[in-house]
Amino acid sequence: MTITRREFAVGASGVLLGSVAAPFVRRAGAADSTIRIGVVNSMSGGLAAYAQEGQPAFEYIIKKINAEGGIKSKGGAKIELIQADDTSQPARTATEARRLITEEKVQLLTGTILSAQMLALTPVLDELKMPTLSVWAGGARSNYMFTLGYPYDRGYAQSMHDFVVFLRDSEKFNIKTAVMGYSNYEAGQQVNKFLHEKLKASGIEIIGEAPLDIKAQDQTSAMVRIRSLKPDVVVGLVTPRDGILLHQARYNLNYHGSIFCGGTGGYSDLSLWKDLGPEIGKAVLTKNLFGMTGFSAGAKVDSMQKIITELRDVAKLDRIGQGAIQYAQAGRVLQQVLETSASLERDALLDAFKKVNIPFGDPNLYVAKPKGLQFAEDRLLVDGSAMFIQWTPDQQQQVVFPKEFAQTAPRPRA
Amino acid sequence: MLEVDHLVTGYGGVPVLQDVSLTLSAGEIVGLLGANNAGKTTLINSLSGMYAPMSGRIRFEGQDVTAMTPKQRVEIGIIQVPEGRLVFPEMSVRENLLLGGINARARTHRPRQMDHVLELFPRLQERLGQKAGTLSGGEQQMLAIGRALMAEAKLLMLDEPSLGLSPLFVQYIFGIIDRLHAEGLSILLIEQNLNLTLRHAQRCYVLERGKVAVEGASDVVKDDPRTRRAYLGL
Amino acid sequence: MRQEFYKTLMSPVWLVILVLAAVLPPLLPSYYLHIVILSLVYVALASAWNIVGGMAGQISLAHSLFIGTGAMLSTALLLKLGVNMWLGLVISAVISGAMGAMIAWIDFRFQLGHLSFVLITLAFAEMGTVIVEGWDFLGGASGLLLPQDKGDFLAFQFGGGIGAFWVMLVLAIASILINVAILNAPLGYYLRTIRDNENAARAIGVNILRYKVAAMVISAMLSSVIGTAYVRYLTFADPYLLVSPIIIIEIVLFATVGGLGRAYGPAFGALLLVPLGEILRGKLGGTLPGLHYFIYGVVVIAVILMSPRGLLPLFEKWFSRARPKAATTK
Amino acid sequence: MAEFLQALAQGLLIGSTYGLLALGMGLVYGVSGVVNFSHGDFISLGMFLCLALYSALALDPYVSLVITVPLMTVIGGLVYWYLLRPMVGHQFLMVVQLTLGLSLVLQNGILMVFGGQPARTPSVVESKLLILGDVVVRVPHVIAFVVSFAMAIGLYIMLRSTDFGRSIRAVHQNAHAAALMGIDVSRVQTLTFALGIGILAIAAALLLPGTPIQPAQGLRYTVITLIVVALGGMTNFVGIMLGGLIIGLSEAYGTIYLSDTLGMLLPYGIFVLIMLFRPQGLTWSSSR
Repeated sequence: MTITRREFAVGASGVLLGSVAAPFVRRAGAADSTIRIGVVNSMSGGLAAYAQEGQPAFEYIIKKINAEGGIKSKGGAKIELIQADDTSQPARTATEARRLITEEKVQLLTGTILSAQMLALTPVLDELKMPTLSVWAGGARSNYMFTLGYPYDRGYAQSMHDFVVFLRDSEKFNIKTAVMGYSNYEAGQQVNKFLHEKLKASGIEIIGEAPLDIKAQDQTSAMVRIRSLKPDVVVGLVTPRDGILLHQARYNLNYHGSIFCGGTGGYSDLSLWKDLGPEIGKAVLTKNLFGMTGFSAGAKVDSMQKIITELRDVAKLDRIGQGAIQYAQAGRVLQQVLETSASLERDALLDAFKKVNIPFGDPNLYVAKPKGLQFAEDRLLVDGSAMFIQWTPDQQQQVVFPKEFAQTAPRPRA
Repeated sequence: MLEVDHLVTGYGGVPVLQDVSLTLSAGEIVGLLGANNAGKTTLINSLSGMYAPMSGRIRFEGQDVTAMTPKQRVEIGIIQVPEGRLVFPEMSVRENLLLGGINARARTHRPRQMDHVLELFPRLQERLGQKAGTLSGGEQQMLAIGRALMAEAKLLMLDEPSLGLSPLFVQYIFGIIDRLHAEGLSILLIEQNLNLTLRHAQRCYVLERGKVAVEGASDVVKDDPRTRRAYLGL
Repeated sequence: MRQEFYKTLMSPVWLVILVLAAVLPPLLPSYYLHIVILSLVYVALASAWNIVGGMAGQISLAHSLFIGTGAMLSTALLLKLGVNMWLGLVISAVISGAMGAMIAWIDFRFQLGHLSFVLITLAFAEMGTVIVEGWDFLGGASGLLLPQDKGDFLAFQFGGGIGAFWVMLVLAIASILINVAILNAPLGYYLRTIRDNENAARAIGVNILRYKVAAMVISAMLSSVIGTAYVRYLTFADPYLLVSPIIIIEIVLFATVGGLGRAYGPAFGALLLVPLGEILRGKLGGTLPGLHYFIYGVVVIAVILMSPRGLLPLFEKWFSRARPKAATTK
Repeated sequence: MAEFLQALAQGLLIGSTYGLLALGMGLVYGVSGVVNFSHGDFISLGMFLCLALYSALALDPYVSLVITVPLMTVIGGLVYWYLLRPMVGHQFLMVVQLTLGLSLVLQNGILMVFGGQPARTPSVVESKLLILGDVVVRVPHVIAFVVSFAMAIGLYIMLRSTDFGRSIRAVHQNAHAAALMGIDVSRVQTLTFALGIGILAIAAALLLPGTPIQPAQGLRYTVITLIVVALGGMTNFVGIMLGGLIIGLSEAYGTIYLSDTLGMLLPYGIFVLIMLFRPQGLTWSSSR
């Protein structure tokens, strides 16, 4: 070792002293012309993929807003992002949020904030009363938390249910039985619970569960189980990583006996082709598979197509999936909140959140919401619906549901 | 051949050997006597380089070896047969012997040495493929000595070769020691068995609490009253 | 031997801590108070683990089960069955104690070696995670959210912030004092004998099963109680934190780096490493992803290489060099 | 029946790679008593090195071995010499903690360089399948299976019949006696650790085709490896390969026939039971 003990001791006590003294050294107040937004993301750890995909898109949109004159109603104030990393551990989301709010004096909080993080954050938000926008949570338990995520019940579960019923009733697919194939983590389980009930109520028999171990490196065994149950449809919420493994397993077993319906990232991310390779992608993605998604280049929504092109060509992002679009949308929502808010006081911001309205057809609406984007009483999206797509052999998506966006009818069963 | 000057060795700052000096000429058998905990094993391990001395010097064939690693000492021919044999129990007799000659100097002569050892210990020949752990105590001692010979020892240091052996085997082993001596090998013999050592060694040192209490030709040491006293640890 | 304990109990240091505790928290900004509370949680947990891992030398990775039981079960009992959390704390502690006794018994009955014990307890810890994930009553993978802490003491609420600070301070001090008490009691003596040479201990007639079980039960119940208090502070009962092997791996890290088997060693380790990790993340979390963890890892490696027997012994050595007379107490 | 056979194939194939992962750890434990908690992160390192080589030179993971094996071997040697060797003679647990620190450094170093997105490294065999009646297996898995056993046999032979192998076993059986034979114990331990990490480079390349990789995956591999090594009796190669197969099979059958919580518990349950009733692991001989 080149560091001597004494040097280390001096250095270590320096760090400690610094940390003890830090709270007493008051930071000079932030300049009036900037609005500080805290971003608490999972940049490291097991969930890093979400934030690492979304973060660049978010930064791009914020930079664009600043370049286009900032928040005009606030005298052209520029937005400054204060980043924090919760290392994918919800307890640390709470810690970092507390730091951003009390130490960094941010005026708004946002970030990936998946459901577990949302729950961990709830007491902190209730205590410090900080208006917060989650990009992904499926619920919002604090009065100060709004979320762009699909609500588990009326978002994910309802959309998947509606699509399956649509296939059966309108498209005359033979669907009587289902196996629940979902990523076995908090959101997957929640959605599964609601979806299970809804499908049963619509007369579809659930003949088994195939939860995917989110830590596994291979899902072949899960696919063997599905194959042995031979349901008409396999349905559930699947993360991008589990999706890759699931489709790969399906390819391995060359199994085409069921229709696979699910989402979101694990069925519909554009990067799936890259992750699976073109050969496997072609063999399984284009056959008996429908993916739930909030956006699609194929959808008849100009604003959505524009942002995808822009992120790809101008921002030069190499990975444009659910994460990137959700984050870009979050940037626009925050912009509107700041523009319409009477002041930068918390109550005013909270009111502004309640009044957010990005109607269908607005150039800033990036996700497919036929009813536009507004928050309901429960601070979740009023329109939690999503589209369903099918893949074409040239790696493009075609929207097949709902009618508003549909380009074509679902491909019949192969 | 071997000169130890004012050697002090210890663990954790506490000296065990306090100022030990001894010499051994080529072709000699020197006995090292002493009660338990007198420091015999510490001394032999210092000679093998297992412990770095706190002070003092060790010279071998005129060369200062004090700072050498165990490996380097094996390569110049200082070989120890440790107390309790310490054969490799899960390996065959043959593998144990091969390991004995693994040092760079001996490696290429292994087939020749192997023949020599097997001629010396015909018993091992019969047991070549057997695991060393299954041998009897006496056979293990043969193996341990054979393994040391494989290393082409110039100075052979035997630590308690008679420990736990039947009288018959003890006799056999000492017969071998005499024979090796006759072949010109220098031997440092550590023993609890006083009379046996005095009979076979030409000169002896008696250690008492880390110091040399008595030294001299075997008959002189034998008659010195301090020998008995040191030996009984009184 | 008892005297040593009372001497510790009467030490003026406690007065200083008490005064500091009364004066400091109201002055601390909420984020730093949080770090202090978090440090106290881990001081308490590492000290509780030390009874088994340090004194008895049984490196248990199953402690996440006890912490998890204390946290998840008491929360579930409150939310699903309306059981008062004080009662939930007792029930969880009793169940944790029983699990601890069972693990100690298994260790004794099957004569597990050190490494086997480590790995079997690791398997138990992994199984605990899988069970909680799949069991709706305990909240499944989503965890459970406690009602807001309004400071109703009878409902096991302390008002968060300063209230939580006092609870954790009491638990941390209790945990350390239990360490001191055991070290100075026959139990501590027997545990060290068992740790240093189990066969010798058996030969002189030490009832190994009894002491192993005693140590594990005390440690398990203490961990469970701390788990309950911790979850009340967090409010969100997160299975991936509270029942995962990661929490116990962290605790073992703090305890080891501080100084195993000493009364104050684990506390020392936690007091140093928890704030270090938090501050590093706070300062560097917004920069290159992973950088703060990377540095934390480098610091851990450097500290271990520098003081392979633990930091506390190292500091004692420095201290005794500066003031040779103070070196006699351990 | 088709399910049963498919699970059997799956379990055996995956299990063999678990065995391969564990060989290196068993070796290292045998000669230096180090239980390496950064084992899984070294696997990650091997995988990401392959990814880097693919990105830079479009190398197939199997070809990358020419570079990754020597590189990882050297890294392993340096790590042992500078980080673990100074810890010899200190508490077992302290050494474990040091490797935990190393795990943090590796995992986050990888994250800093490669980012946290799942990444794929293409290979020519990645999408090739082998169809045997009702059973379909992936060619990469078959290659991994064959190489795993070949490596196990190769190591076995190396340990039996080379001087280096015999030195390894000598240090394992009695380090003091080995030193008296003129074996440089530190050197053997360093080389063994280096060898163990080098083997991981091979394991990494074999596991890579079709596996999306992420920096945070290390601990999972470490836990599986620990369990397999312990099942195998720590230093017994036959036992370790068998341990890998048992865990692989119990995972496959657990997922297919039990699903859900019970299925995921199965491997751990089997592990605990075996450890309780055969604490020496799956070795047949009672000695050692």
